[in-house]
Amino acid sequence: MKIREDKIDEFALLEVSGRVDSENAETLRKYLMELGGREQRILIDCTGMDYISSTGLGALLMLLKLIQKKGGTLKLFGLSPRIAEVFGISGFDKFFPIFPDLDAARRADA
Amino acid sequence: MKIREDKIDEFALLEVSGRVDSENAETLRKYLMELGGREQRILIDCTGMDYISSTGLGALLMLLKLIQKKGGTLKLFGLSPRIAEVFGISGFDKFFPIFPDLDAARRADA
Amino acid sequence: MKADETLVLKLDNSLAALAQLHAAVGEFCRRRAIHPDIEFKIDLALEEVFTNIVRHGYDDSDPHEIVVRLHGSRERIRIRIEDDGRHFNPLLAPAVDLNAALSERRVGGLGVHLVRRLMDQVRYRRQADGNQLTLVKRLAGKEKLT
Amino acid sequence: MKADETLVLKLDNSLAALAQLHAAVGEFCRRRAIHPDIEFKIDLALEEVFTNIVRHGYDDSDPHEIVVRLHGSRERIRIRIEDDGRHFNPLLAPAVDLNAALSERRVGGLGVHLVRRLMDQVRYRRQADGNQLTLVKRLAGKEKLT
Ligand SMILES: Nc1ncnc2c1ncn2[C@@H]1O[C@H](COP(=O)(O)OP(=O)(O)O)[C@@H](O)[C@H]1O
Ligand SMILES: Nc1ncnc2c1ncn2[C@@H]1O[C@H](COP(=O)(O)OP(=O)(O)O)[C@@H](O)[C@H]1O
Repeated sequence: MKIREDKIDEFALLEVSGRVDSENAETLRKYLMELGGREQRILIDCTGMDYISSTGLGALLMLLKLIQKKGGTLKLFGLSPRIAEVFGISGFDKFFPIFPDLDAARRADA
Repeated sequence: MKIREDKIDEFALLEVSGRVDSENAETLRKYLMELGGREQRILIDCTGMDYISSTGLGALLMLLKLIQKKGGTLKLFGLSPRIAEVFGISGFDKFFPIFPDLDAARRADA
Repeated sequence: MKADETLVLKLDNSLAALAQLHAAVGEFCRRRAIHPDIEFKIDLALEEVFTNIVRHGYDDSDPHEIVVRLHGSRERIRIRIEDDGRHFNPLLAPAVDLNAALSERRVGGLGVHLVRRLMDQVRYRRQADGNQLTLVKRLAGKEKLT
Repeated sequence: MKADETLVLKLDNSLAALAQLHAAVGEFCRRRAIHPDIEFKIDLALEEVFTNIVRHGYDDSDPHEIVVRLHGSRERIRIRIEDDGRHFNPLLAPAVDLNAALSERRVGGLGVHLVRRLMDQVRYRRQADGNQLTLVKRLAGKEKLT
């Protein structure tokens, strides 16, 4: 797993790539909590995400809850069909605003 | 671009990966025409497809027309969000049955 | 088509063994020319089962062995996981309520749900000294087993 | 943030030059830390324009030079393509009918449509001896230019 942070427009842009498994999801969770604490508008780029298991999904859900409580925005984009299917099976697709790519994510109102 | 053919259940399974550009789309077109001539039920695995331009899209449309004329089946799966967006912009998403992954594609009626 | 084949893995009850599990599944699937979409699902289901045993299976802090058997045939992959932890039948675990609102969804509790949805069949057998869980993923044929 | 930068490419009117075009766009975008989603769209739009010039622009079989200028600023990438081929304004090309039935859709005729949809702005200038097409892709800011 690799995490890389950038800025675009008024968003914090977080790229999470590689394998997010139960061994490294704790690293992701800590990063997301810290990010959620200081940022109000967040985009997560999942283009390079090859794999995610339930612990990583849980970390994302925790961030979403945190951001919504703050009245902020969290959007995901670039989910491969496999990752999108895992989101679907988990019922997460109705909680997270999911977009095909960066342009679509940053331009959408939400 | 790489083309690889396999069999699964009653389907011919064609994996098209890498970059499909106007330079190599002619190779794809020839392959698809030959495939469409001899097969009735075809799955195309786009998981590894990084790029496709209009000439490649045209080759796929040609195959779809051929297969539908024969009363056969053509299904695509594994489109990355970028590729899916190109299909969407082209209006091809309403012509091609598109599935997230192999399991979904082979099990769906069509 | 490849002959039947069984691969036996003996793993420590530690999340550090996940890398080993993943590598073995990858090799097994590539050798048998299993489609990467199927490998992805096997990989994920197996991680969920394994992680649950490591996290929830034991009261002590002793080392334990978790045995994973991958059996490949033309028609299916069968995965059998045996542990000597606390008795737990995931088929009896309460289902995730996919209609719940965000505020009602807890962080966690997805593992068993994913396993059931990713595999074609899940069987549980209670053993004197632990659990045996069998996962089946079909490689050929349409029907979803249950 | 990176300083403004212009890259000029002089290409043969041959599909074989696509590899060179693609490599140059890739390098330019990586050097400027352009997001791969944006690179993908620039790559695709530019291929469509270039391929059209090669395929439809010339009556003769003489070699011609097609000049592509990539200009990067903080706010946008501007791509200017100049050729000495037949006059053609893609902004006047008939739109693709996305509601047409499959039987009415022809194989081809998508290139110009893709360019217009992938870019934020497309401008055409007829020149004495050819065409100048300018594509703009915004890097920052919400609004879709037109
Ligand atoms: N191998 C196991 N042994 C004992 N209890 C288990 C085991 N696997 C799962 N459980 C129980 O089932 C619950 C649900 O598991 P799961 O769906 O994987 O979610 P999570 O592990 O995130 O809580 C766990 O919280 C745990 O109480
Ligand atoms: N550079 C050009 N010079 C002349 N004619 C062009 C040029 N680009 C496009 N055209 C014309 O516009 C039509 C539509 O182009 P396009 O949408 O790219 O589809 P296609 O090239 O597949 O036909 C072409 O068929 C051609 O007649």
